Amino acid sequence: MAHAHTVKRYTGLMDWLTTVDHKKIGILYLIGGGLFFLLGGLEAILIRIQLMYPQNDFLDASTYNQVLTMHGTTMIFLAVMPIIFAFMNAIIPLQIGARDVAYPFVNAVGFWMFFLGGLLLNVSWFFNGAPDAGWTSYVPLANNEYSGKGVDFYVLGLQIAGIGTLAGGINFLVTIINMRAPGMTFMRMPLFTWTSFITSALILFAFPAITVGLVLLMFERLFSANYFDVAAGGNIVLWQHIFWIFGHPEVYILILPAFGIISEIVSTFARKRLFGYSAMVFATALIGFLGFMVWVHHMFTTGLGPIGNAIFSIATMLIAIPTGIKIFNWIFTMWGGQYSFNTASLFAAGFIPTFVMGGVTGVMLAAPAADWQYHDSYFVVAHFHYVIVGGLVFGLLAGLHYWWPKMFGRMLNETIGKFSFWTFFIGFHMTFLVQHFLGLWGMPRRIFTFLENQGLDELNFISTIGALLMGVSTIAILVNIAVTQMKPRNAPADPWDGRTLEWSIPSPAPEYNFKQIPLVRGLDALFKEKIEGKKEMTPAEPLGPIHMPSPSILPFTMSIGLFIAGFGFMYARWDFDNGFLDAIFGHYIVAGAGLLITLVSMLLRSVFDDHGYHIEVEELEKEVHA
Amino acid sequence: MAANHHTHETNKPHRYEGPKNHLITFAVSILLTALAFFAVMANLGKTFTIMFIVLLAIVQAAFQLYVWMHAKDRGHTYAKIGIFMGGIIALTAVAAVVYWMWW
Amino acid sequence: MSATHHAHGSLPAEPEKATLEGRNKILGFWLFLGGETVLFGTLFATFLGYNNVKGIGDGPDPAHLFDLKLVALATLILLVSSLTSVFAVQAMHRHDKSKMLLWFGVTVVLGLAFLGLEIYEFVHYVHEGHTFSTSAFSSAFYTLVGFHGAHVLFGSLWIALLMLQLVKKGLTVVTAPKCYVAALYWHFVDLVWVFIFTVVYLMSKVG
Amino acid sequence: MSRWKQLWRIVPLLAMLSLLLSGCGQENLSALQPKGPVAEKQLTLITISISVMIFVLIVVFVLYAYVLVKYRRKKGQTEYPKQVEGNHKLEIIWTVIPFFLLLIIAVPTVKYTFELDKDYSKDPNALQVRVSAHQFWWEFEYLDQKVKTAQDLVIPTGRVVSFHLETADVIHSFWVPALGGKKDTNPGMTNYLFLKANEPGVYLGKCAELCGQSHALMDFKVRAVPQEEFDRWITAMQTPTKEPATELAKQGETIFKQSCISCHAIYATDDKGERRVLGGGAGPNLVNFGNRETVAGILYNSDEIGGPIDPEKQKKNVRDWLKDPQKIKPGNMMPNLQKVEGSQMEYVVEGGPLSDQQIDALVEFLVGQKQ
Ligand code: HEA
Ligand code: HEA
Ligand SMILES: [Cu+2]
Repeated sequence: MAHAHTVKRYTGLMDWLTTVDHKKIGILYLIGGGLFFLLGGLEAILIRIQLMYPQNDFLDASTYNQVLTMHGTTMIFLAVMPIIFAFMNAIIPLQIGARDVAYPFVNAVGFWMFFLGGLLLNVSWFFNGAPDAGWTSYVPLANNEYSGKGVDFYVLGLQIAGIGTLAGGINFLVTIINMRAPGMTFMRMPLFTWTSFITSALILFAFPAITVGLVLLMFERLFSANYFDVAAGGNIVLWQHIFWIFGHPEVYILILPAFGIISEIVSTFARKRLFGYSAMVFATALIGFLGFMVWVHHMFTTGLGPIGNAIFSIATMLIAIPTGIKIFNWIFTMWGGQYSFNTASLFAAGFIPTFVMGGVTGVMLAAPAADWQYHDSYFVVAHFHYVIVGGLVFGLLAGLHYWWPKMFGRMLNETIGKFSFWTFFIGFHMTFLVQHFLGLWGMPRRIFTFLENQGLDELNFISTIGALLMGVSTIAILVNIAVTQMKPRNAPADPWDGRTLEWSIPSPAPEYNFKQIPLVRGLDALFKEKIEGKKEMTPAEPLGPIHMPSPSILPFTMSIGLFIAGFGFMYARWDFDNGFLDAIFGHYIVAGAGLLITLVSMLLRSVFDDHGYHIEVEELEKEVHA
Repeated sequence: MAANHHTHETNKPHRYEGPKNHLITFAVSILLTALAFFAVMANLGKTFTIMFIVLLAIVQAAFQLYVWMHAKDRGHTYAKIGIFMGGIIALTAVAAVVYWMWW
Repeated sequence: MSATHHAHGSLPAEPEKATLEGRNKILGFWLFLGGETVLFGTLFATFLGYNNVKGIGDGPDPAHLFDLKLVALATLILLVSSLTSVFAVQAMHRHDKSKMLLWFGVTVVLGLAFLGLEIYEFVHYVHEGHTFSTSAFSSAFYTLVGFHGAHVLFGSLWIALLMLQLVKKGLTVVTAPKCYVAALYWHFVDLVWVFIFTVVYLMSKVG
Repeated sequence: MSRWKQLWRIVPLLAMLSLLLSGCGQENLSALQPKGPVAEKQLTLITISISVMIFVLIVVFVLYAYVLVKYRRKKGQTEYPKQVEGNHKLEIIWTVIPFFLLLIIAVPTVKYTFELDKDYSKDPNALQVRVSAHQFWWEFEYLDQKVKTAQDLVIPTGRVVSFHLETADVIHSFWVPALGGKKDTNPGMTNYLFLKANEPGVYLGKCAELCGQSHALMDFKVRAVPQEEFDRWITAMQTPTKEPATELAKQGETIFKQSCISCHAIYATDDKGERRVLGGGAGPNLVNFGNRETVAGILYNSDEIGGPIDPEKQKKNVRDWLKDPQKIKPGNMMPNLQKVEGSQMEYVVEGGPLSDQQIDALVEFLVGQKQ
């Protein structure tokens, strides 16, 4: 083992570019996703300002469509999914008592692909305009003929980000299957790990569908394929099927981890074990499975005929049952408990009723004959913001406050935290409750303006004010983070009287997570030790040197390569009015060069083995006292 | 299913396995392919032929999965779940597109 | 549990599963294949959408265009290559590096032969007026079959690269899982072909 | 019991909510004020499901409020509460009850889904109308009457109208909330949808599928009239308009025939001096334009929806439209008639640019297009 000791450690920017430490990657995901959230939120604010008054001319029609498309796309793919990944990265290995994830390198690849894919999507603003065909990019509107160059950015940016997400998903599946500490059986796993496990499985099976969809759209737009050209025998409904075969599971990819977070927080702050744990696990898996069988509910007005509509309607409604199981189990976890309130538990408490309100409107939408009235109206906008913002974002904000000390070693300020909760909660309901009525009163979605004298003015105004209130809340959260960052790093290991393994190690977690892998003896492993009067986990192994993977710049270069190749493909048939640019793009030189960078990086990775390095026992002893 | 149990199962000492099963699978594959070929040539009616040759393909795929790719061996629970789920979802997609793309 | 602990010791019976890294790799790869199943499923759906029902569009009728003899040959080649990659893995279990190289070599050659046939076939079709942009059907056809072809190409390059590594680094607990996984990939690509053969080519002659 | 007291507190809230639900929304636009049997059935289904959902919400909220109030952490609670694993009886209850609740919705859902998807396209008693959606306007063709119009759809009350939904470009969606709806117009396919109006009135129609820049402005009007009036309207549509009476209007017709007719159909005098419908179909059909509720589907010619046309308003609308169509409906296909600074429409109409006087002539001609 002579070669294993050369410790390569970078500092500063290089450290972040090369890191393969899942906790740092978690932080990177949080920063990346957070920035995109602010961007998507800003776009939401622009949308709402435009819709504040009838016939407002704050944004013109074309800009509005771009803002709308980018708001949806950014929020779904670049904001909330990465933030989910941030928590998965930061927490899952700790919850299952692992030193690392299964593929630290692939994990880093996943992050950089997401980030550069997202960047590619967003630089469209500075080139030929952002995509403008809605986040669903229905053809033929998304074909060259009817939409701008921006849709190319959508296609390639999402493709790259999607590959990253898929890589991340596989990483977590294998980590959870193979890397659990001794005694950490599946049925002892914390619920956040469980839901993330199912979410990863959904990613594995749903993302390939959108990969194909995006490939088709790319070939259609860039290489003159004809899948969607009616004159050539094409069919536009194909895109809708493929998009929603991915798209519906996607919404459960989003919500399941939030269910996990809520389960953790409710149980911790009620100081009770989760009520009906096995039912919760079962319900999660069932939701995941059913999630693949219901996508046609987005297509009730496409005209598939009553048989298809009815089948998918019933399948959709069935999802209410396992979801209800979860809701009632949370309530009964709190029943007989001692729920205490702080920012994290407030957001969790806000989640439950709000999500139920969004869920029940989902079931209403699932009735085709009624959906013919709701579809593509603000009723749908209200539904999905209730589940996504009132559900998922509440969950993520709860998780943020809950795990912040574990990720950063500092406690967020409670006063500002509570302020941000109340402004967000009130602002949210103000924005979206009224949108149900707007929809029922005849307001279609995706409209850049509405005429006066249609009875829609007041509610739109209220909705905008609510959105601004959410903006205030977001700023408060940012202030909170800034204030906290200036305080000393003094968070205790276990600030909330936690029940799961992540609270058994220091805050923030050391780079090797567990000095000694713990022995797990039951559900809520740490709590089990606590009630038996022990302060910490029993180790499952003697103290020894710990093997760590080496940092590497290759994940970054791989992704940069694809980023460049993306541009190359997009502009291969573009007329630059510039001989040099025309030559290098027109002959696929840029595209080829980008792909080459990626392939060479992959080759280097394959040929040179990573032997990693060891952290020796002496070093481990030292860090404890530090 | 305990974690240590799982690692255990993949660590089982391995008996050297001869080429017999693999050759049988090869022969089966050739046979099934030929059978499908003849079924098409024999004009047995559209629906029947399609169902029949798709069935043959599935049988052949199963053989290859189980023998050549070792899915029959221990420690392949998740492998099988993965492929099986993938297959179900792929089939759903195919069925939907075939039934609900044109009307 | 690191790769380096075993790298220089005596090789266990199944070197690909000797380390946690190796087991992770194999498991992850299987799951990846699950995802690939959906990927090809979606491509098949696309193809069937245009093949089965209406909308074939312009261009020659696939029933006359497709040449089954050529396709049967391609099928045979791919089947044999799958078998040879099995032999390579068996050789690996016997720690017989040179046999491994031999069988992997045969696999790569067969893979390239398959690709040659496919390129020949495509060129022929294009001459017959069945180009990528002829119709929705032709676009879907080239996308499905071409995606598979790209997999064969990638697999061939990958296995060739692994052969180089085998020569340079020998059969170790680090190289073994890579070889095993590459063989899995190769089988999967063959398996997809079984369906392409059935659904694309044979079915075009039915009815 | 305190739980029931909690419930009572919610009642006024609920009452307010249902008031909001039933009493509000603009007549002629709101799906909650149905004006035909389709929308009525849909409202029934909506009401059934809302009632079930409100029941679910009450149960959850009451339980939840109770738990939040009763089981919050109190000072001095240091002991952990009892760690409960679960309760099979309870878990069965909250699996089975939702199942039955769903059944309450599912049965009428399936019933209406089949009922409202019925195909009347071959029914001789139904009025057959082909709807052809364009970026960003609607064309309506009365198949048996051989009449075409745009933006204003006129239907008889009390009679099933079977719509054949088609599109000339991208996907649009045909939605008249007060009458029921909606269904997409898919390229290369025809969808069928039927609606029926109970009483005379003007109902607002919308495009409900993002179709490009002016998706928001792709409105249309449905004017439901008694059968006799409908018949009169059809006859009027089929009868050629008279020659323009004024000089200005005559000049307008000449300009129209030179610059507009390649896209817009209208009654005009052909080479043989005969008055008949002339012109192309790339733009909205302008037959009987002078009687339309709106210009371009969004500029109202009357003070209130369905009210009498105010001629001044109408003229202003037509003039506004002709002077800068891109400003009123960004991204539409109509060329500019005059030079417009910074317009996204690059070309100017054949024979243009027109002077203000010429535009006035066109306005005069167009508003006179009625019986
Ligand atoms: C996190 C995201 C998320 C989640 C969790 C859900 C959850 C659900 N959604 Fe939603 N949905 C979206 C995100 C989400 N959705 C988005 C983004 C869109 C729009 C996409 C677009 O067009 O842009 C959409 C659109 C959408 C439509 C299409 C509407 C249309 O375009 O016409 C439908 C139709 O069926 C639907 C249904 C449902 C259902 C039945 C659930 C269920 O899972 C809800 C289940 C939960 C409950 C029911 C509450 C708790 C249960 C109980 C308390 C038990 C008792 C309850 C009963 C008996 C009812 N959703
Ligand atoms: C995760 C998903 C997600 C999230 C979190 C949100 C969050 C919000 N969304 Fe949106 N939304 C979608 C997903 C999401 N949305 C999707 C998929 C669509 C459909 C798109 C389509 O039709 O194609 C949509 C559409 C949509 C519409 C409909 C537009 C239309 O149909 O025309 C509206 C309108 O009100 C809206 C509003 C909002 C608001 C007010 C928020 C708020 O909750 C946002 C709160 C956040 C903030 C307020 C942060 C503000 C930021 C700052 C204050 C800092 C700024 C500073 C810097 C950038 C440095 N969204
Ligand atoms: Cu859905």
